[in-house]
Parts: sequence; C-alpha cells; structure tokens
Amino acid sequence: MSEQNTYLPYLMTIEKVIKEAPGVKTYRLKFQDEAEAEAFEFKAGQFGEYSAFDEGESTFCIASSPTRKGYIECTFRDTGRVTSGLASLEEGSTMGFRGPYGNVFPMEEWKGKNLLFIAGGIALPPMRCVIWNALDLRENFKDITIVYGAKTVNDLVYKSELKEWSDRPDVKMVTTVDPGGENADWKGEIGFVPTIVDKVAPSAENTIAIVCGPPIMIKFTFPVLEKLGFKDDQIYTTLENRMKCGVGKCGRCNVGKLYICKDGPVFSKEELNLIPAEEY
Amino acid sequence: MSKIGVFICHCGENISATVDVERVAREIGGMEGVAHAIDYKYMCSDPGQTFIKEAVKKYGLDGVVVGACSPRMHEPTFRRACAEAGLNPYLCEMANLREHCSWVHEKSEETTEKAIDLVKMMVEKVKKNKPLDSIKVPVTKRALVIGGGIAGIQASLDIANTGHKVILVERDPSIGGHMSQLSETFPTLDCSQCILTPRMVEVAQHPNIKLYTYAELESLEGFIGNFKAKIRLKAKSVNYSTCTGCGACIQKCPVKKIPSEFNAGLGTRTAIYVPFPQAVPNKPVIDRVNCNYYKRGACKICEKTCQVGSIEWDKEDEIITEEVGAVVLATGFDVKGTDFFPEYGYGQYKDVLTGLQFERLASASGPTFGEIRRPSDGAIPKKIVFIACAGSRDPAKGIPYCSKICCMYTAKHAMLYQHKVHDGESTVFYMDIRAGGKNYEEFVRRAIEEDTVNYVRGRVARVYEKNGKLIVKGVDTLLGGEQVEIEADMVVLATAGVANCGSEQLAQKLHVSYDPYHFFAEAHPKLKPVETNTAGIFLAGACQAPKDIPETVGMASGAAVKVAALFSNDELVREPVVAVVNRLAPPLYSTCVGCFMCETACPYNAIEHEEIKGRDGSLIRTIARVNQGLCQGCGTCVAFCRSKSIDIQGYTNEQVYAEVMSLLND
Amino acid sequence: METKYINKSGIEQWFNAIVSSGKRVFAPVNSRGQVDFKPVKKLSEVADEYIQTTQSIKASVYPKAEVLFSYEKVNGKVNLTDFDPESVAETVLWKVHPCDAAGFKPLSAIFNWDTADKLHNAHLVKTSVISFSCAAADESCFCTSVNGSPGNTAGSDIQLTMLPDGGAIAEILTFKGETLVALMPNVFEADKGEKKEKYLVDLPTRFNLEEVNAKLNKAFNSTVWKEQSERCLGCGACAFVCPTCACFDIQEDAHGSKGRRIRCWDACGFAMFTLHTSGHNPREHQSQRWRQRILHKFSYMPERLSVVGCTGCGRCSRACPVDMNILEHITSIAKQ
Amino acid sequence: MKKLRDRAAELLSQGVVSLVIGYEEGTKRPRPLFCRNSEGAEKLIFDSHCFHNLAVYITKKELVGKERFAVTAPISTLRSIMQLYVENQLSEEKLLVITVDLSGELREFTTFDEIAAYVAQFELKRGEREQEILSKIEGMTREERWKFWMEEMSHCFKCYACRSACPLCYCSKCVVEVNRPQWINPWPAPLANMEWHINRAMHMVGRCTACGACGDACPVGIPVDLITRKMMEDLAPEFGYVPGQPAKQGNALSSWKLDDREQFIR
Amino acid sequence: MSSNTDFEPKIIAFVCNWCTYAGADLTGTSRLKYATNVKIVRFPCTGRIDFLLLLKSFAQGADGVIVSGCHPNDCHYTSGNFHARRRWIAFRSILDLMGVDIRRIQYSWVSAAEGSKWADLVNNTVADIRALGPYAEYQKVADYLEKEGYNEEA
Repeated sequence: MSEQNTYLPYLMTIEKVIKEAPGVKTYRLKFQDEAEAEAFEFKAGQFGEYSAFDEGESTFCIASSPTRKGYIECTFRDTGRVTSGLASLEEGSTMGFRGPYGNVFPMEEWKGKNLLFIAGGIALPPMRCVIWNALDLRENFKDITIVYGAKTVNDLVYKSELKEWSDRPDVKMVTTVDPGGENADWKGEIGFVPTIVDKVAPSAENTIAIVCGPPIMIKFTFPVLEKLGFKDDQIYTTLENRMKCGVGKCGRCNVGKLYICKDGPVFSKEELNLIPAEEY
Repeated sequence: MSKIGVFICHCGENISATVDVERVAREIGGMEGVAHAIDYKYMCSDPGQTFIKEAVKKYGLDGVVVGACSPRMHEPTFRRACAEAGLNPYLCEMANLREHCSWVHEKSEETTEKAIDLVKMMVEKVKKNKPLDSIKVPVTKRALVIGGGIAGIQASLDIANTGHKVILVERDPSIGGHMSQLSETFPTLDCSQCILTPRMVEVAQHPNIKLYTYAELESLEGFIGNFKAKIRLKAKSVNYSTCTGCGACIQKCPVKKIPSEFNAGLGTRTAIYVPFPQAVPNKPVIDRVNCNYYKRGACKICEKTCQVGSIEWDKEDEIITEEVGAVVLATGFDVKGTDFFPEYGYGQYKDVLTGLQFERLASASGPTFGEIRRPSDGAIPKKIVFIACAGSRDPAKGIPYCSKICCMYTAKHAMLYQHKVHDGESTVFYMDIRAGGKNYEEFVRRAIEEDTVNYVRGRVARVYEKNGKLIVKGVDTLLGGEQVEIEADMVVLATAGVANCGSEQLAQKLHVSYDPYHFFAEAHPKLKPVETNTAGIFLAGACQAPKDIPETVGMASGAAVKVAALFSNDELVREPVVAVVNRLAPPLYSTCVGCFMCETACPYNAIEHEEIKGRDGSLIRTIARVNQGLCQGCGTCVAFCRSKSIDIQGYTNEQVYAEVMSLLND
Repeated sequence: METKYINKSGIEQWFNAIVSSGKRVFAPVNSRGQVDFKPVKKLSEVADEYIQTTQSIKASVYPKAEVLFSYEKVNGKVNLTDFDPESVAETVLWKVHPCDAAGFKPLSAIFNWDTADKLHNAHLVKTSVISFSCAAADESCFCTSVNGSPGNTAGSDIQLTMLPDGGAIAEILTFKGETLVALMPNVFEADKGEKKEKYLVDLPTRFNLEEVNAKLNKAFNSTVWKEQSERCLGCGACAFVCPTCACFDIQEDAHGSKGRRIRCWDACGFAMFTLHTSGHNPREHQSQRWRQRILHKFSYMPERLSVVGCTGCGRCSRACPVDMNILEHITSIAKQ
Repeated sequence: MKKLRDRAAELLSQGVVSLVIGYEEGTKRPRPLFCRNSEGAEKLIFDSHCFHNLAVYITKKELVGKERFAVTAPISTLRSIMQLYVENQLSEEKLLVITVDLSGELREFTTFDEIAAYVAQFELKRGEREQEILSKIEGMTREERWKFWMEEMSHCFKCYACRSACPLCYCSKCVVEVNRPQWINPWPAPLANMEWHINRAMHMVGRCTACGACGDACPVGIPVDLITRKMMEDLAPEFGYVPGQPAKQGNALSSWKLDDREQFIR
Repeated sequence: MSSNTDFEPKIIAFVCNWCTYAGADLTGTSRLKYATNVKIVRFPCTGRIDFLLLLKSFAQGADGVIVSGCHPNDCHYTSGNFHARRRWIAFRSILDLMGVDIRRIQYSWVSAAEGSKWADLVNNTVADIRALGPYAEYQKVADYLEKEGYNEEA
C-alpha cells in the first residue's frame, strides 16, 4: 500500500512570466512530470498551494481556465516571505504546486443563464479562471457582463486580456478606477465598483452574479445586488482565509463547522449566511 | 530581483595575481539568479564601465555586483555607471576583492575561494536590495543665531554677507558679550571695544540681520532646513520705535545702586539702564526686579522725564515664531565667581577679584576709568598676585579641564598692571604656562622679561586677610616646594571658564547633546567640531569649550560656512541610508508598539512620535517615525528594536542576514 | 478480544521482553519535578505516584517538528525526497491513560477525514498502546463526561488493570496487542474472573455532553466567551498538552541548496494563527479564539467528524498559567 | 479583604472606574479576576498567594477599553507597571493602582511617582527556589551549563506561555513571528528553543523586573525566569538600574556610560 | 576536543564601515598578510550589529565570530560603539549563563589607522579558534529537530 503524501508538491517549471502591475506577476506553470500533467484535472474556482523552495508555501487560486490544457497559471502580489521568494524566480525556474483544492463554481448549473462578473483589484485572478471558462464555452451562457475596478490604472491586472474582453462583441466589459486613480489616457469609468455595478448591471432575471474582491468591496456590492433584485442563491463569491495545509486539517480556515479550503472557497451568498460573518 | 550581473575586476594584476579571477566569474556565473558574469582588466576604466552599462541594458539586469577594490574607493563610480544605464544606483554593490583579499593573502586556492565567497555574499545581498531614492529636504534659507557675543556677531555677519537672512537673538539688552567687557586683548594689546564696536554697529545696520535683544529662545521644533523657533521677547518697558536713546531717563532714575553686570559687579547702574555706553542698541530697558514702580507701584520718574513718551509700563513678554533652516549656537561661557573658592575667602575679601573684574578695572570705560584701584578703599595696589588655574585642572573642584584662556589673560593682566602701576610688584602663581598660539609664547615672555612679572610655579594654598593686607600662602615647586608668603594688596583669580548658566536647559530645548560640564557637544571631536549631533544646528565659540577670541571668530566663520553651504541649495539631498519604521495597512498600521526606546537610543533625535488616528479623529496608537532629515543612518535603533519594526535602508535585516547566510551555506 | 491475568513478575518480564525486542518504549518518568513520557529501558524507571503526565502521548507519537519531505536544488532543478514511513521507529507506549489512548480517534478523524495523512498514519501503524486503567483521578479529570471512562479501552492495544497483588488484568484488544503478548506469551495466565470495575476510580459525570452540545449550537453570539476568556493570556499551553489538538503549521528549513518542509504543532489560541497577509484577522480577539477552541472540540467536531474533540484528561486546565479550567467553563455553559 | 472589596465596589458603582482587575480564588491557587460590577467585587481577594503579574492585562486594549480602570497590584505588578510606564504603554489618567501594604492597609496610587516611591521600599531578593537552582547553575562548568540548558530546552514546545505571561512582552508582532528574515526558527527544536530564550533574555535587559511570571507559566517546568533573573542580577548593578525604578531617559541598552566596564574587547 | 591542525575554522567578522572596515582596507594597502578564514560583513556602525546575527552565525556553522568597530569616542555616529559595548556586555553574560562558548566571539576596536592591528586580530583569532576546534557542540544540535537525534550520536 503506497499512500500519497498530501504535502509533497508537484514540481512545476515556470514557462512564462507576465508583470501585471507593480508587485503583481502571473506565472504560467508546466508540470515537469508528464504523467502528472496527464492525470491533472481541475475546475473553475479551485486553488492550490504554491511553493518557493527555501521560503515555503502560499495559497492562491488557479487563475487559468480548465479549458486551457497543459498548464496552469497563478497571479500573486509580492507581500511576504513566500510571495517574495516566488517573485524572485524567473522563466525556467522550478517551483512547487499542490492542488487542486477546494470546491468549484457550479458552471453546469449556470448553463443558459446570464453571467455578471464583479471584481476588484488583485481579486480578478479567481474570476479570470471562470471568465475564460465561460468564454471558451460561450454557447452555454447568455449575456456576459464584466465589471472590474482597481484603485488606479496602474493597479489593473491582465491589461491585455481586459482589452481582449472589451473588444469582444459578446462581452460587455466595464473597467473602472477609484476617483483619483485615473490618468490622462483613461477611457473607462471612474468610481467605486459598487456604484458602477448599480449603473451597468443587467437585470437580475436569470442572472448569476460572481463577486470577488476585497472585503470592503464585497460589503458594499452585496446590498447593491440585493437592490437590483438578486436573490442570495444568485450571488457567488470566493473567500480567501488564511490557509496552510489546503486539505482541511491544519485548522486555520475553520469557520463554524466549515473548512474554507474544503467546503469553499466558492460560496453562494445563501451558503455564506450559514456561517458566522465575523470569522471570514 | 533575479537577474544579477557580476563584474570581476583584475585591477591590472592587483587582484588577478593572487585570485583566479576567471574561476571567480565562472563559478559565480553558475549561481542562482546570476544572469551574467565576466572578468575584465580594469572595471573602473571607461571600457570597464561601458561593459556594465551595456550588460544592464542587454540582460535587463536588476542588480549589479562589482568584485574589485574597496567600496570606499569606487562605490560611487560604479553606482553612477549603473544609474547612467538606467539601473537604480542602490542596486549596485561591491565585493572588496583587493584590500580584503588579493592584497592580504598569498596566491592560493583558498584565496580564490574566499574571493568567490565575498562575491557570493554581495550577490545574495543585492538580491534583497531595493531601489532607493535620495532624500530631499526643503531648506528655509534663514539662520537663527543664538547669542550676540563676538561668536554670534561674527557668525551673523558672515552668514548675512553671503546674502542670507539672519535672526540674532541676545539675552541681554545689548549685544557684545564678554568681549565688550575686556580692556585690551592679547597678544597685541589692542583695545577690545575699538575692534568690537564697529562690528556691533554693523550687525545693527545690516539689512540681512534681524536683531532681537533682551530675548531668549523659548522652544525649537522641526529639523534641518525646517526649524520653527519660538522666541520670547522680554518686555523692555521702553518703546524702541519712539525712544531716541537720549538717556535722560537714566540720569533721573532714583534707583542707582544696582551692581552693574557689565562691570562684573564693580560698578553700579540704574533700574532703567543701558548696560554700557557703546551698547547696541543704545536704548534702555527697565529692570523690573529693581524698578521702584514695579516693586512698589509708585515712581514713574522716567516716564515724566521722557520727552517722547516711550515708557510702556504694561508691556508684556511677547512670543514670536520664526522659521529658520539652520541654527548657530553662540551662547558663550561664564567664569566662576570668587565665592567658589573657600581657600581664597569665599568671595568675602573685596580685593580678591576675578580676571573679568580686573578687566573692568583695567578698562578705560570701567568703574575706575582704567586706573587699577582696590575696590575696598580705592588705593592703588602696590603688590598684586595673580593666581592661574583657579578651579581649572582641578578634579577636586569638578573642573578637570583646562580653561585655555587664563594663562594668556593672566600674563596680559600682569603686563597691564605693570604698565599702569610702574612701581608695582606683580606675582603670578601658575601650574604650567600654556601659550600655544601665534605670538602667544612671545607675549608671555615679554611679560616676564620686559615687564618683570614674577612667575612662581606653584599652587596657592590659602589667601586670608590680615591687617588690611591679603596674605597669599603658596609653594614654589621649582624651588623644591619652598613655602612662599606674599603680603598683597590685591589678588586676581583666573577663575575657570564654565558653561553659561542655562546652557543645559537650552541644550535640552534644542535636543543637542552636552558634555558633563554642560558645554555643548560637537558631532565629532576632530572632523565635525562645529556641527552638533542634531543636523542643522552648529556651534560657535566658547559654548562648546573655553576658547580665545581668534579661535572663537574662526569657529564662528566655520559655522557660518556650514550654514551657507546648507543654504546653497533649495533642497538638501541626502543618501537614503536612513532608518524607516515599517507601515502596514490598517488595522495593523505598523508592528511598532511605541515603546520609544529607540528614541532614547538615537544620538540624533531623529525619532518622532506619530499619532495614528481613526476616521473620527480619535487616537488609535502612537508609533515611532524616523525624521529622514535628522537620521544619519547609524542603525543603532535597528539592532535595538525588539519587534524588528525599524530597518535601515541599504543595510536591511534581510540584506545582512542574506550576506551572513551566504557565507556559511555551502 | 481476550482477557488474561499477568502477575507482578510477569509484568516485568514482559516489559523487558518488549524492550529487548528493539522497539522504543516510552513510559511516564518522573524527572525535573514533572512526569512525562520518555524512552525507558527498565520498569523501575516508570513513575508511580501521579495523576497525569504533563504532556499527552501526542508528544511521544509524533515528533515536535516533523519533516514532510526534503529537497535539494541541483543546477536549477529540484529533487524531492518523500517522507519514508519506514523511517518511523516501532514504538510501544507503556502506561498510557485511557483518556490519552482515546485521543487517537479524534486525531485520526482530523488527519484522515478527507485526504489521508500519510505521516499521521505511519505513526499510528508503528505505535502500540498499552494503557493502564485509572485507579485515581483529581479535580481536573472528567473523562466520564465526554464518553470516556477510567477503564475505557478505545485506542488501546492492551489495557492493564492493576490489582492489589501487583498483578494485572490484561485485556488484549487488538492484533497489535496480540503481537506484543506474543513476545512473552507464557506470562499471561488465564483470567481469574476479577471484575475490572472494582479497581477503577469512581468519577461521576460532571456535565451532560448532549446538553452542552445543544447549548453550544446556539451560543456563538453569547457573552459567555468574552466573560470566560478575559484572563486568558493567549498562549498555546492548552493546545500543546492536549491529546486531541491537531492544529499545525507548515514551515521551511532551508540551508543553501538543501531544504526541508517541516510540520509543527500550532495553536488556535495564538493571535497570529488566522491573521491574513492583508492585516485582516477573522479571529482578532482572544474571546473569539477561546470560542473557537471550545466550539471546535464540543460542537464542530461532533457535528462534522462525529467525534468529540475532548477526552477529559484535564491537562489544559492543569497546564494553564491562569487557571482557565475547561471543566468549570463547560459546566457553566451547560448550566446556562 | 473587606476593605478592598468595599472600595472596589465603590469605585465601580460610582463609575470612577469601569473595571477592577484583581484576584479571586482559583482551582488550586488564586487567579486573575475581572470585575465590572460590585457583585464581581465580592469575589476579590488579595494575599501573599496572589502571584500572577496583573500588569500583563493592562496593555491589552480589548480588555481594558477606553475608560479608567483599576488594578490591585502586589509589589511585582507595581514594578512592571513602572517599567510599562517608561515604555510609554500606560497613561496616568486611565489607571488607578491599588495595593495592600504590609500593615494590611489599602493604598491607592494615582501617579507613577507615588508608585516609584512606594516600590523603592522593597528590596528584590532571591527566593528559596531561585537560590537553589541558581546556585546549582552557578557551580557548573560551561559545558555543564550547556548540557543543563539543552536538556531543559528540549522540553520546550513553544507554547509561548512565558511570553504571554510577561507584562513586558507586549509587542503586537513578536520577533519569532518575523519571517523576513526568519531570525528564529518557529518550530520547537532544541536550538531554535535556545535561540528564542536567549533572544527573550536579551530583550529583557534593563527591563526585566524579576517577577517570575514567565517561569511560573511554563507548563513543562523550564526555569525560564531564572535566565532573565540571573541576567538582571548580573547586569543591574553594572548598568545601574533598579527593577521597578526605571529611568525615563532610556534603559540599560538604550543608554551608556563612557566608562562601562568590560575586559573582553581587545 | 583536541586541536586539529588540519581544521580550517570558519570565521565571520562583523565590522563597522568607518573604522574597522577602513582599517582592514589599510591592511590591504599596506600589503600585510593574514589568514583567509575570515570574511568581512560590512555594517554602518557596530551599533547596527544585531546579536541574533551572531547566534545565527554559529547555528549555520561558523566556528568563530569577530565583532569590531571604532575605539570608544571615535564612533562616526558618536555613540554607536558605546551602545554596542553595552549590548555585548549583556549578550556575553547571557550566553555564558546558557553555556555558549563565549571564547568564540572576539570583540575588538580597530581604527582606520590600525591596519596591522587588524591583521594581528585576524591571525590571533584564527589561531585561537583553531585551538578550540570546530564548534561541533553547537553545530550538531542546529540540525536536529528532536533531542533524541543528537543524544544518540553523542
């Protein structure tokens, strides 16, 4: 009986490095072992534990779509020991990955619905995975609206993709920056995300809203959606509690009887109502 | 931080003769994060620097390590080269392969391995380097000079003459200081007032100098280039804008028996007074402690006398604020009084004087109009004894230092006495004669040889009065400790020069440090004698230590140049090697818990209290903040901070840790 | 399951046989003024008079810090070396209290409820537990209130109940237990029919677990957490001595080109435990952390993992520098 | 005792303070008590068994809130309060300090100067336990000391009870939690434990008041208090500091003398 | 442990920029020779040197440490070396209590003019540490996570 060591990471090669914004990078990772690559599967919404050897592990979502095979991508900001260790790697370097962990966005259930994506700042990556997933299976969904905002123009990530999305006729793309964050060339909206959502959101009828962003943005976006007629089971978000193991053991992300790493990170607002709000 | 370029210099053969430089470059080239590694004959040469610049561009380097000579030699060179290529200069470090390796070891495997280690260490450091920008501090181009003695006068004039505004603050009603009290000056015996008063007038008339007499510094806030000085203008009770300085009020003032400060207590003055005839400004103030009106509520004779109605009885102290960019401290010194010496009669014998009092006796403007007369009975003393080192160089008296000026002025006093009292007999008791200075030794020699002053090497044990004479008991150590007893008519003590009263409080107001004797401390005893540890505050004259006039004037001009240099740019540009307190997003704000032990440890008073306030304005926490204008980058606070909340740019915890680890990991 | 009798000298012979079999034997030893499990070679080293060891057998079964895997960087590549279950030494724990042995169930529940934890399981496989039923208890003991008892055999491979003659009733409970017996089968005699219960300490239940559970289900927003936790200092003593606390941390130990990833115990009582990089802390206050500790053991675990996260050993109460007496606190919640 | 309870009840009911931190009977010995009303005050006790250093609570903002509060303080707590005061962690207006003096009388302090004057009467002496262990350590060779402490350190599991119990460990982020760089390895290995305790002692130089709370709190019985105690005893006379009577202008490590003595710098 | 002549001690020197680093530069310009075992880490001032760095050096395998800065009164920052002196007095006292071999830390004042003193300091320290042998007592515990590990080897 050879048991798998959950904590042993896959070895990944950094295939491509994209500098997204100050301190924010996207890495495209390829499995070094072909068999592992072959066996690997994940779904939109899942996350992983990424390791910089010498520094440790850090948790973030898989930012690429499961429809794009052969690699995964992650986007992270250089904020601590591990992320700074990751940031110092370059193309061709080896890093570790454990995953996929956590639950998924119920994309199957959303078939035939309108999708409204609302994201703020560095929280676009988990959304990006779903967006590409939906766009790659475009025929499954009706109208797709994306509202994305950041503090300043500089802080917007995935700039080329933002352009790609806004150029598509089958996507309604709205980008915004906080007042004062604009520059001379800025052609998007100016204002906080909740305000813009209020302005541009489609009807709640047959629409699913997916919200990712800092707690403060979520806090102000939920009431706007409610006002627009969204029911709790029409609103989804992902939580980013502190995690270490990623597999429901280490105890950090335990909120109520749930483990965010196992029962989440994706929650509908309906599910969120069941756990104490002060602890996530 | 992952594409490091490494450049190994042969330094001709200085390095390559003992270090296998090719091997160093080769091995370092294989290190993680090193994108490019080469060796070259002279990295500091033009082609060498060009290699670096080109590599920075070609490989998109984000860090450079030059393995060459000491960074104390060429760090600026290579940092400039990097900057020219568009790389932040603080991402360039040097490994010292010459002074610390090739020159001190023989050619060997170990030497090359050490060189590799030294380069490795800097590579690991550079990986943790962050781009830094020079610190720019705006400069207010006005100077505050505190003290209107010769030091303050000289500094003010020198600064004013460079075109900058000066605010000169003097505690007394007139500028002039101790120098205005002196009779003649050594070693030339020219009249002190004759050389000083023109300067005083120049100060008063200089368009760039704003003079506040009868004023004191209340507080000083801010930092180099940006001080806010609060100055207390003490109530003069006389309106200077209308007063003509006619002096009628002084004539009529009924309170006439106040000991005159200017005459060191040997003469008297009135309650409304001008300290001395050549005073600047030459207008009176009312001494409220002694004035009949302020004491008893009645008199006002001066008011009746004044033709122009300048007396202002209800005038109160006024506090004004001046913004200045630099401060010159020129508060001078004081001398110990005769009452400090029990062995010389506790100051009870009227004819035991201090040197300063003797100056007044010898001065043409003094109470005796320059005649040497005994304060007790007005008689001309026929026998006079000068005692040098009264207090100075005497640890038992708490003054272990040499007051420096006494030897010279004692010789001068004896000489002046001999010139004025031709049949007089003068004796000087001394410990050593310190006459280092241009024409000083010659001057003393003249006193001894031409003016027949009797110099006795020895201490005076006692002075006591007997039958109207002062009995001076001492020993002559040159004659084997023989007892000497002189019946003198007058004894002059060269009492120790000490810090001016209030200097400790002033130092605390300014946050400058002071020595155990309350003289202000210079930033470096040799290399920064006019700077203090607080950037932007400079020292001139005897407030730093006792000194004579030429030295004082020299130091004042030195301080003035420092101020002028500071004022020569609109902004002060400093190396960013300064400490910073970490800041985090709310609700953490910082890991600093505000124990402020760093504040007590900082030699430069660079730690400030920063109040973190909530949206409602309530105080959340008080944390430390480093004033980058004041911080000199020693890093003592960094090693001291328990929670590692302070770090020093250029030598961060991560950088030095990486260096140490790289030396040991293999 | 088989019950036998073993006499006093038989116990010693058997003990010696276990030691000579090459297995590591850990038993309570009195040293430095404390009784704790330590490697022993002789029965005489084993402590006699004590109620509870300071630390639970968790400290003997698992290393305080364990290498999950190690790695070496060679020419830009990384070579991993997996944890080897065979590197774990065969260990026999001697004179374990039933409340300690009972801790394996909640521990396994946590480590294996979803993905299996290879390291945990390797330790379990290599560990045999010889428990001694309890003839004494103190005011901190409350196993009987949390589904346990002084003679609880859960988690034990063999349980001995000491008899006045120096011999013991030996309940051989598992295959591992039989293997240990097989090291010296002849000292195990037929059961003499002594009733085990006669020799157990009488420990009345102090609260009703269902009742507590029902109360806790509604207690999230209660003020009780703040009231109870005021004196709590926020250290991790309770968690580190607990036989069921399993919160852990993963850390990196790197030296040059080599490194290893290390797991070590952590504690939910630490302020930094849940702190996000952003500075947001979901359990910012000590009262929230105290609530988490209690709810996790007495509400979340029973609900989620069907096992109560407390064996009533009372160690946390004894270890607490400020007398955060868990029994007192739970009892007071039950009475609310 | 009655006087104390009455006074506490009075302070609380009159709204002079919103909280009284004191002691109550515990399972085996007195434990800290937080009274917010006069009923709570009935449980107050104060005797020689009240060992906990309550100063540890008065820097916890979530506990003491924004209003004025009182603390009943034995001498060890008073010493810590003085140290916290010079470290800018306390404000005079917020804190009312109550103690029971040797004659059994209640004394209240509203200023830190009063506390300093009171504390000055008490000399800090080694107790029996400290004497016993320290003289044992003092008699050891260097190698024996290393062995002794390594054995002790091998028991440490880094629960940080020593840190939590110490009133002077009030940092919001302790150096062991700093990971850039990772100065002290966070796992409980013998050397990592040793580094932590050496670090703790260094951080206590000129600050430790030898209250013994750290050693008392250690669940595995490591005499950690004796590390800082011995350090304090060795260095206090050298650096001229008196526990409980700290100098406002800096502690032993943030100040210096021109003639600090040493024989090891060559 | 007997002294081992083949043993090449690893020694790290923590020095201040203004005095000792410059002094070591002078050693170089004077072409005075010393042992290769010592590697210098530069700090702005001895006041900057963290005691934890000394501990970490031993944990990572250093056999000896040199700490050197300006003579009293010569500090570029006037008092960094006085702060450092106090810190080392305290640190030594604590290390000695814990049984750490304080002979392995050599403190010194070397001015910018004392190039030959630096060479002597390095050579003497290398000789002293060589006589003491590797600091195995400390290094071996550094690697082990459990007490049992190093006890068995001992």
